[in-house]
Amino acid sequence: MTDAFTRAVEAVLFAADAPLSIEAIRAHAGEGDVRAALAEIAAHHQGRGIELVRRGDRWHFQTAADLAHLLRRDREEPRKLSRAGVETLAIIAYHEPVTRAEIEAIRGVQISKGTLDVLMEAGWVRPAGRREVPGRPLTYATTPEFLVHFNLASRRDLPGIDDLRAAGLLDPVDLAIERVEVAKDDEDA
Amino acid sequence: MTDAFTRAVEAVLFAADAPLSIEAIRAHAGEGDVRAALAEIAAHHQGRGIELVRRGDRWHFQTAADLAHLLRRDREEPRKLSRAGVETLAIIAYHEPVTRAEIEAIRGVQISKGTLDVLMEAGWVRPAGRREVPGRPLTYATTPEFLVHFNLASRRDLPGIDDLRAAGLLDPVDLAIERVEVAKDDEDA
Amino acid sequence: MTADADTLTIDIDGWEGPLDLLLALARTQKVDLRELSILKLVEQYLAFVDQAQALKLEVAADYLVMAAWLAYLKSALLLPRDPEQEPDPEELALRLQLRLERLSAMREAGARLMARDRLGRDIFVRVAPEGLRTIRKAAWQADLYDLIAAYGRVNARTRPVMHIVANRPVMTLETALERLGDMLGLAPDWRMLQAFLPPGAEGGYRRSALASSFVAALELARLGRAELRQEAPFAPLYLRPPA
Repeated sequence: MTDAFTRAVEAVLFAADAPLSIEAIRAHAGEGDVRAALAEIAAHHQGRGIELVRRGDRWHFQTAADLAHLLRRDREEPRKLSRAGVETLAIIAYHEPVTRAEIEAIRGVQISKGTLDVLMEAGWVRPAGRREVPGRPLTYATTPEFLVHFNLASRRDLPGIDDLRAAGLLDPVDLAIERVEVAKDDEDA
Repeated sequence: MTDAFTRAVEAVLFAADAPLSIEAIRAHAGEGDVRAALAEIAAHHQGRGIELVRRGDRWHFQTAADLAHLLRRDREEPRKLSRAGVETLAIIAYHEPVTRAEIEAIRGVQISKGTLDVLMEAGWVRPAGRREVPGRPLTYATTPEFLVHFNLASRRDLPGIDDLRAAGLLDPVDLAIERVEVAKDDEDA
Repeated sequence: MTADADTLTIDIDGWEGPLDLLLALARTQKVDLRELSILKLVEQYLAFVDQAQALKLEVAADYLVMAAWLAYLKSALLLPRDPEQEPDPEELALRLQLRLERLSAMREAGARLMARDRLGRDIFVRVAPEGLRTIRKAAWQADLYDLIAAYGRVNARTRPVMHIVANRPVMTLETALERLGDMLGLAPDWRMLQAFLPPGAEGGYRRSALASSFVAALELARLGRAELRQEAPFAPLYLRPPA
């Protein structure tokens, strides 16, 4: 028999209609060691059909991802994004926070009006404050729902993000050029 | 590690939008011993926050019934009693048991329906029987919680008229302004 | 996209801008982007745009701008190296290669993102969870002072009110008549009304004495016991006994 607090946390998570933060869990389950309870619940569901997963700083239950082949309801993507939409979403996710001009610099083409709207309407992208440079451009970042939708525990789980960062491919071109030149100078010296 | 079929049944039940029959489960999870899987799943969740329950010949997951109270959280928000509320409470405290008509006569203004409701919701006032006069009007009196909240040993601890006068609380302030404010207050209540 | 080594099927609508077209052309070289021959890529691009124009296809302005820039880059790369030349054509070529790498990396990342197990397709949450609700309840507040002050207020409001007029110093009309009558006889000359007020009278008492003396002056004039003179409205009022 599980202790009463762990049961309470499990029930609250199960009943919730969105991923819950530690504070939200505590608000309903009462005082207790929420982290310990989460660890116990995660262990109890390990390797089963339902899993407790972490999405950013929130937690929720979902079906195990490896059962997708059994559960997949149709081959259609839940939300069919245009190529521009997919690229823009990837650029925001891997570079956030990022301005519209920076997105356009990477893609080499202007973003059409609807592209960011579609991503924001899907709930995956949000405005993330202004950058303190001349013109104070708005920046964009991903949302907690983005993590939930793409089955990511955090942005660190974005496919290949470590390799891309190590290869300098997430740095602006200017920065990369500087680095190449410094390296050349070192060789010459 | 649970077997693949049991995991699939568990996931199917979790993601279903209604209780599922054995046939419906089989249609999603594929061939296998559905009953054995259900038995294993029920045992695994026994005594926890999530329960597998049978409704007729259909199965579904639900939040443990005895934890339903956690899903509804009451949050107390401090709210100041309105002027009409405080005055009505004061009249009841000084004159109890007292009818609504008597309260209005003493206040010199009608009391809106909500005022007595608020005082009863706060737990300070209770109906105290009917007065044996024509129309048998309901009378009101204070409760033990009233004494506790206002830190009074008994109603006799309330200062008398002479005490109030000595404290300057009976000074006829600008009565014209006073009446206008009372009228406004009652409209708000 | 069908590609022999260097040629592409012309379909200008299919490209997301010149950089996208360059990336597709670079892919036909079948090498790592870091090994890319920029010169060869420039040739491919220029050939593509030429062919499109030869087929009288509309070629968008930004593709032509890129073509012009690439033609410049090509000549700079082919000419003998001038160490003073700014910008350095090698650096321009490197920039182009880095931009292609970045676009390629993001295109791949987007594809991998889309291929992940996705909510509603591969992974699922409960369709109709019970949901969590927060019921707000009012915790009513009032303290003992509020209570007794309110009772005092009610009492004060409904208690019968008695009006007491304060005893203020005034000069009655009778007194004024008597004073003016006596004082007029003392001298035959015109004197201002103010001269008849008691010496040292101030404030409310002085105003009262003035008002009463004025009414007394009118009364004395009516009885023929005084004469009045005034030059203009609001000018000083003069009195004297009848001549």
